[in-house]
Amino acid sequence: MNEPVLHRVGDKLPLLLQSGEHDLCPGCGEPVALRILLETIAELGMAASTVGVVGIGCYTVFSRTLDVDLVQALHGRAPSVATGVKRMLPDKTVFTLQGDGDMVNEGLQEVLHTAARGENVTCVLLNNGVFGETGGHMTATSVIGQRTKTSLEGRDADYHGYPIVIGDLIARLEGAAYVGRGSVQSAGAVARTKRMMRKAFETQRAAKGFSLVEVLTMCPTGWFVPTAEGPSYMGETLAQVHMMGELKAR
Amino acid sequence: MNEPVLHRVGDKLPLLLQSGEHDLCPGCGEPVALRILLETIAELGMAASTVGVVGIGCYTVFSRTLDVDLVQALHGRAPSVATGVKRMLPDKTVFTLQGDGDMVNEGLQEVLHTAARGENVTCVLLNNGVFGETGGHMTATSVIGQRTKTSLEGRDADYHGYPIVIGDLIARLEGAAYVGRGSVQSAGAVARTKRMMRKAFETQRAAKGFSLVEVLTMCPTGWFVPTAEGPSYMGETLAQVHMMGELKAR
Amino acid sequence: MAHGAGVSETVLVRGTVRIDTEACKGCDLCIPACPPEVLVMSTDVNQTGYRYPELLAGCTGCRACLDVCPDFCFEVFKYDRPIEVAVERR
Amino acid sequence: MAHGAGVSETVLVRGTVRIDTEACKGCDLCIPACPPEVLVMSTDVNQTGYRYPELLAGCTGCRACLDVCPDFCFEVFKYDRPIEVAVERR
Amino acid sequence: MSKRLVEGSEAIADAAIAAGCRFFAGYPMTPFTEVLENFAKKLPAVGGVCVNAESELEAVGMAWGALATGARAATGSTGQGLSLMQESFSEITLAELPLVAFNMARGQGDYFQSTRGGGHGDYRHIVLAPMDITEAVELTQLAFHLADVWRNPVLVQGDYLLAHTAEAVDVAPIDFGPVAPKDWAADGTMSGTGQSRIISPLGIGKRNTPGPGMEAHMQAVADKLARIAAGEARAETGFVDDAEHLVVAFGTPAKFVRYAVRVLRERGLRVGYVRPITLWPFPTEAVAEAATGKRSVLVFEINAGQMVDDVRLAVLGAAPVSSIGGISTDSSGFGVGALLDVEVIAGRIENAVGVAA
Amino acid sequence: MSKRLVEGSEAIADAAIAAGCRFFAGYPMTPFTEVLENFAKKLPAVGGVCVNAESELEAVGMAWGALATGARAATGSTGQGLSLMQESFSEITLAELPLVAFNMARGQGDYFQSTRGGGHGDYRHIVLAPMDITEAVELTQLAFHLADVWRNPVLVQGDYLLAHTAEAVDVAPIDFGPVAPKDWAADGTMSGTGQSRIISPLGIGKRNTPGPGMEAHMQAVADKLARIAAGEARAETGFVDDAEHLVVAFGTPAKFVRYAVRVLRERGLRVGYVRPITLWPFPTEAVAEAATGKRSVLVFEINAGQMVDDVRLAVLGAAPVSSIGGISTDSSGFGVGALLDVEVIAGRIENAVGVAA
Amino acid sequence: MKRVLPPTLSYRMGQTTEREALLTGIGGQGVQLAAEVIARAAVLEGRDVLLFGVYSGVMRGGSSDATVVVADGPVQAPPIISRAWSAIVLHPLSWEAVRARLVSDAVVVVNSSLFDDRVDADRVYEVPATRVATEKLDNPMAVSMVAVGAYVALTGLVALDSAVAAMEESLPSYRRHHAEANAAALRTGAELVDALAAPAWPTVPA
Amino acid sequence: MKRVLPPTLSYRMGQTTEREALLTGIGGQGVQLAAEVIARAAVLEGRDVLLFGVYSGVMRGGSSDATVVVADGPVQAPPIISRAWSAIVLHPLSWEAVRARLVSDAVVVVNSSLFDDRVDADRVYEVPATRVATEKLDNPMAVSMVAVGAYVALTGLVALDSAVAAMEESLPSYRRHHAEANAAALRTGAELVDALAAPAWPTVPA
Ligand SMILES: Cc1ncc(C[n+]2csc(CCOP(=O)(O)OP(=O)(O)O)c2C)c(N)n1
Ligand SMILES: Cc1ncc(C[n+]2csc(CCOP(=O)(O)OP(=O)(O)O)c2C)c(N)n1
Ligand code: SF4
Ligand code: SF4
Ligand code: SF4
Ligand code: SF4
Ligand code: SF4
Ligand code: SF4
Ligand SMILES: [Mg+2]
Ligand SMILES: [Mg+2]
Repeated sequence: MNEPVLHRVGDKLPLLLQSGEHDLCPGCGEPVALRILLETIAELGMAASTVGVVGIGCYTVFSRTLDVDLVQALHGRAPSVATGVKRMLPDKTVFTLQGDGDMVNEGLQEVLHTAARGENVTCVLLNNGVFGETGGHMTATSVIGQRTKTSLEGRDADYHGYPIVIGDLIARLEGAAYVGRGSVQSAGAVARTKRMMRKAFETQRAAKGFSLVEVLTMCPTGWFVPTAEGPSYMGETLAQVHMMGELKAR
Repeated sequence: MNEPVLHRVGDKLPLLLQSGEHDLCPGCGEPVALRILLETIAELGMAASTVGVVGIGCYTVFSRTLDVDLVQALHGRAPSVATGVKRMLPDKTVFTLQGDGDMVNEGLQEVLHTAARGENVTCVLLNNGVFGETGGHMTATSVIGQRTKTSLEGRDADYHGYPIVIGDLIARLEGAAYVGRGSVQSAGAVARTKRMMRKAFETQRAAKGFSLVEVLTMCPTGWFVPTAEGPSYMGETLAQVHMMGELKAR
Repeated sequence: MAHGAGVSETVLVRGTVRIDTEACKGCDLCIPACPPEVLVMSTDVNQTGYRYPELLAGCTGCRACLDVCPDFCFEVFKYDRPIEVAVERR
Repeated sequence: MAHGAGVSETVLVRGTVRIDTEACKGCDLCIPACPPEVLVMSTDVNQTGYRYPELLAGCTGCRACLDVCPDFCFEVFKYDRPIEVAVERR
Repeated sequence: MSKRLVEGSEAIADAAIAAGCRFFAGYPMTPFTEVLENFAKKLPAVGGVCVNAESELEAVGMAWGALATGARAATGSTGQGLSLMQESFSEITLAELPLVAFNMARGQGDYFQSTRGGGHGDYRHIVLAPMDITEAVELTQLAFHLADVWRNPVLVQGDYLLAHTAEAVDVAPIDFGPVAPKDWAADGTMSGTGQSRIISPLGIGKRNTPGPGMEAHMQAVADKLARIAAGEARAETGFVDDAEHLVVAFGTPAKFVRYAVRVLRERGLRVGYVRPITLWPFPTEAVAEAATGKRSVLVFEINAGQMVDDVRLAVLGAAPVSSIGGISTDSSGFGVGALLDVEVIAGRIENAVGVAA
Repeated sequence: MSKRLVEGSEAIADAAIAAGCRFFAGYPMTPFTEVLENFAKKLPAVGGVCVNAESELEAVGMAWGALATGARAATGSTGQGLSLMQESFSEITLAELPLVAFNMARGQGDYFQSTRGGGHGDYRHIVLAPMDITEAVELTQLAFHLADVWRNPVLVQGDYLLAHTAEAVDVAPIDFGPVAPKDWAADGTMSGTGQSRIISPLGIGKRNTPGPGMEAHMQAVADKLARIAAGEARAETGFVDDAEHLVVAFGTPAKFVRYAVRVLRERGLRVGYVRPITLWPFPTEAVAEAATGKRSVLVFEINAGQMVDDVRLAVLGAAPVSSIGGISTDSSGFGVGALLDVEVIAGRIENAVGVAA
Repeated sequence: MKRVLPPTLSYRMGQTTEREALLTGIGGQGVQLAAEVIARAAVLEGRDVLLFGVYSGVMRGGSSDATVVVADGPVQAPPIISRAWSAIVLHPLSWEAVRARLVSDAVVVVNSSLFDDRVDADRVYEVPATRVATEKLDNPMAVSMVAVGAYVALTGLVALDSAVAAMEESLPSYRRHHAEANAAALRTGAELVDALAAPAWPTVPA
Repeated sequence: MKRVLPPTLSYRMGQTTEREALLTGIGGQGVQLAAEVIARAAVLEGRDVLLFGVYSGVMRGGSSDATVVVADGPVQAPPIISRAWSAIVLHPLSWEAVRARLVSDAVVVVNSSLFDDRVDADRVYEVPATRVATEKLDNPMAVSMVAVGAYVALTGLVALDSAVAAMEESLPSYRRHHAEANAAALRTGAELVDALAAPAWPTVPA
């Protein structure tokens, strides 16, 4: 019998990444979500016709390595920038890459208006319930009881207010055609999230309107947990409120 | 039989108005809503312990005549200003007076964050689906088919996007304790709206969290309809989407 | 008309209104708001050029007009007991 | 243990991975992600001071490890047909 | 093409479209509203897009995106709305995008905002201040040209009068010469090639095509701004040579001043004027030259005194410089106050130079 | 009280609280983040409130509301965040509210933003620029005092180094004297009396208590600003009298410059310095006086050249003014570049005055 | 052709003749239309033109004003005129304010129907515009057109035919049916005065 | 007491003595704690103090640096020092960069355990801090405390007891149990050198 043949079934780097090196923390969920995004773009054959708009957060470091034409937006402003790009390039695929601080704090208005307008772009939210980049402070998506630098004892509704469950909120807007929330908690979650990512971009390609993929990502640094406990801490906190699933599909 | 005696059952001016004169257009619904607000404050005995924060729109002219300590906010910013006031004066009643352009366009983020935070203030929205003050342009609440200066043929979803149904959106936020939507379409509607106004302020007095009273008001000028047709046009357009009723009560 | 003009009838009146006709901007909103339909727009105009409401007999003092008027034109009164008023038949 | 060490067994292997141990930041996420549990953390550290995963026999080429690794350390391969590998009994 | 009677706000939109502008986004605010309305009316007909943005922040963001694709794009507002755009203005300058922005000012109080930049950092916008619609048609087109040539934002500074006056003008495209192809645009065509592009204020490139880095990039932009300062200043002078006194003014008020100077010349007063057409770069040399040997230099602007700083910096003590303008507005705050009157201005000039009025 | 070792960001919060600040709102941004964190930690203990605002726009709005009630309140950010606040900054000045804002700048590029105001209109903020923590403790307290005295916003301008250095300081309350009672505050107590109050940038009052109207109000504020300009300028000078050359610098860089001047004096170079403590009002007289008779005036600032304008305006040609600073940052853009070094600065001074280094 | 802008423009005083007209009335009298008609007529004749309309408080019957400048070269005047050559006064409300902005020998066309006393100015032409519009033309909306007709006849600032053509251009589409009545009003107005009694130009175009 | 600020302050050169210490090492060696200990000890002794720490790329094993200035009057030095009086060098990584910022006769305490060659400087004091910490104290975390102990003994910049007290203050509550081991390390370090071999002050406080 001849030797068995090896087939590569998983590249080290997704097609659209110039390098896998980055200085995000160990156990960070953001690069995992990034792979999902890039693989989807490549698999849908959109590599050469995509423009991305990147917000400001830890993920901003990927601006240097994403092999996609990019516009670096200011903190919170990516959906409007994406609108301008899409209006001038209606045949291209346009996405944003934002964090919860970027999208739900500083830029809440931008994403809601973009969604209500039914703008035919795809926003990708990396939701870790903290401003990772500034050192792990509470954001508008941090859930009650969640530990952050500004809520070391856990977020307290009376003192800090309540989280905004952004995916659900956006799903209520008529202009939103697709909303899905996944996570990178496990390989299974990654696979499910990837299906959502694909649907979101297909929604854009079918010109059905606004799409959002929210990905819950681990931030062991901001949550003050060991990297290995990131996924389970997410499951006990963020994922209890920002519940996973397809929230809207048109 | 002696002469019948007359009792005054309705003052010309609500208690907290220094003058009824104003230069709003004939048939404008905003002064009607204002009366509801002021009568409620007076009837709840809060006259001497209330601070108002006024946004920028046609209603801003009332800054001069409202007999309430006021802070004039910038366009869109009233909820944050109200937050600052309330935090320093937790025993006072604090409200905002805003239009749809102010609250749902320029200031969407402010009101949502204030509501999510569960800030114990009452926001009063005069929703006419247009920027009245700048000449009747479409806003984020204008409904599909509604006539405005920027949508003379009626708002078209494909071209202009979809309206934001703000009361419903805010009602979804945990921090919102009371949300009601009424109108000034008729005397009956005024009475119902006034009950909502009362409940909203009672919610604040009980420190239950954020409250919103949305009042649909006629803007015959921006809608390009005769004043007498304002109420029916509202009924056929705005009120079909921004549906009246109590949306949340805690 | 079958009944000649000038025939007098009695109407029960429970209230009345005082109308600041100079403040009125002629928007017409009070007219359909009045349940007994005792408000009609004038043919004359006020100093600013607007027609304004006039009260016929039969006001109930319900304050609907006051509640819907954008220009704070109404003051509403109720009699402690209804009175009867003779009116020209319309 | 009942069975002495050094006893050899056969394991069915459908795939394998190449691990960029120098890129690894030792986050441990790949370990529980691997369905057949054939990844274990090293005792050694890499140049940056992190422990990294090592592959035992029995990989299925499912790419779960690749999918969850934040540092792009894995390359995954599948054999066109399973092979059998002899391993020391653990 | 023959002349048409056109309002300023319409002429601006027409001129922008003639210059190739294909994207506009704005949020209504008096007296900018009509500029927005005209773009909304006219852009679709030429295959362009005008978005009635939900606020000024959205508007400038959208323009940013459109510019990044290589399109000619613009936004605008009135003082307050532009204040909200300052973060973007600063960073879009560092991103070297050719934004054109229309500031339809309430009064002309916004000289500092326009020329010093309200945002953080060292950025500057080229600021063009037309005095009337005829000039606005030209300068609007020039704005798009300069923006592309320099890859730097250009602000066109108008006001209530410019927006609401009509003039007979001919809005024909002006050829200012070629500009470099926009091979920097992020239009998706380089995605996946290993040479993909990034438009960023941070001076970064990609792993495969690295940028200069933060400090070097900021320095490069500063150097570029210095070149603009050296080469793009524009001004108009009149009656300067034999003048004893000089008046400096810009924008619509300058048209009043010029007329007042004519009137005063007829009355025998030896007065001249210089009118900065670019507020940044400020025409330092033209002002300095015109001021040489004058007995007084008077600055007329409708604000508490802002451009007067730049005039002093130009004159540098060679002649006494004083302000003869001031705050002037109607009660709405949008409109025109009592100072915008040729006789009032002539009176102030006479007063300042010691002629009994 | 004895001295403690305190980081700048903590010292600022401590000093603000010692001055009676009871409200703070902010949004994290390096290097301002730690200032916010310290307020969040410390305000509750004194019965105050710190809100982790959802963005800079919310933060400044909240501060506005708190101020309107008569409380001492503050906000702050870093260049970009402050850019977003410019609309509010302009209008809050017209509303005559005593805001204190902390600008923890990245570099010191924001001189124009701070002193010219990025917003529309004619407003100015008093800008205090401490060179170290000891001075920050004093100037932070002074900021609240001046804000109340003038009913005008005061900006405290720090930077990365100020926030992240620790010094042994004693944060004791400083008594700057009484301020007028805040009988203008909108605290609800006048509601329903017929004499209710309004805090508005528009110069309006109420029907029963009318305001001056837009133009008169703007003029009144401009007049007030002129009085501030005339009375509140502060500076420090050193080694000026016998100096042949003068260096001007502010903030942390000025501490480097002062040290460099000492070093150069030891090397025999006759150089002095002047350090504006208030950036607005700019200490024009102090600079002009110090510059008198000097062979050169050198301006060192960590930006492409901003304060140099004000120095030129002060010196007005009496001595040649040149820039010896420049853009200088680490790769993150937040931190400290190579120019902040005593030897580098000393070398630039020597170079500029023609001494072989 | 490629345009190169010189860094410093030198302004030279032109030989242009400029004719300013201030129009004043109250809301509803058609002042803005009147100004537009004059301005457009001048454009049709190849003149340079400036038009600035201000109307305040229309709702409350406030005054409505407009400024037109017609010139035989680039207009030098700014949009607000301190010394105007002429005026069309449809209502007394703002007459005093307008008078203050006229040159001493200004041409003033006055709607005499609404003035009790004679208007005191050097070159006043009384035109009973309201009466003519109401009584003769049975068209109360045409007051301003009557006055404009008279004004252009008197001054020849623009030709009457140009005014008629301009009026048609100026009407929004939903008011096109007023064109005929307006034309009649213009012509009627013209007949109320002596042609070219106060000529605007040295030589009036044929 | 009411404070009145004069508009123009006049700076007079003081007679202060300032002693600068640059500390350098790599992440995990405790450089920041070491700097804080010296700074706090000086504060305890009533000195004026400046402390500035920079640490970059700690995750990737980058260098960790800090600057301390101790003075007998208001500190004149800015937070970044070009000419320092002394250095504590725990690791060779950034030694060259530090050396460039020292005065020619600077006092340099070197963790000789990690240097292969002798450090070339005028007043070098070799302290085998890593070896002592690991072998003698069985406390590899204590490297920096050993070095600080040696440094303060050598220089008397602060008294050893002050350093011990300052160390206790500097530990976060969840690390208080390290206090004793750290104190031992400080004292051990002090014993490795000759007391006051390189005095910081003209007269060292008792
Ligand atoms: C206007 C503005 N405000 C604040 C900041 C500072 N800032 C940079 S990143 C960031 C938080 C990012 O949070 P998120 O988007 O959730 O991303 P993460 O860091 O969690 O990945 C903040 C507040 C900024 N860059 N711009
Ligand atoms: C920052 C800013 N942008 C724009 C404006 C101009 N503006 C004034 S009022 C207004 C619209 C108000 O609309 P709304 O709140 O719905 O009130 P309405 O006029 O309908 O009563 C706008 C856009 C402004 N004042 N400030
Ligand atoms: S701080 Fe959180 S989000 Fe940022 S890189 Fe670290 S783990 Fe990831
Ligand atoms: S424009 Fe509309 S909202 Fe404004 S006063 Fe007129 S009717 Fe009311
Ligand atoms: S009070 Fe009632 S019944 Fe009387 S006029 Fe008013 S609406 Fe009619
Ligand atoms: S509702 Fe008021 S304003 Fe309108 S017509 Fe009646 S009285 Fe007049
Ligand atoms: S490919 Fe699958 S089986 Fe193989 S090591 Fe990775 S996770 Fe385990
Ligand atoms: S998931 Fe990646 S980085 Fe984490 S331990 Fe495994 S190989 Fe290393
Ligand atoms: Mg986040
Ligand atoms: Mg509205």
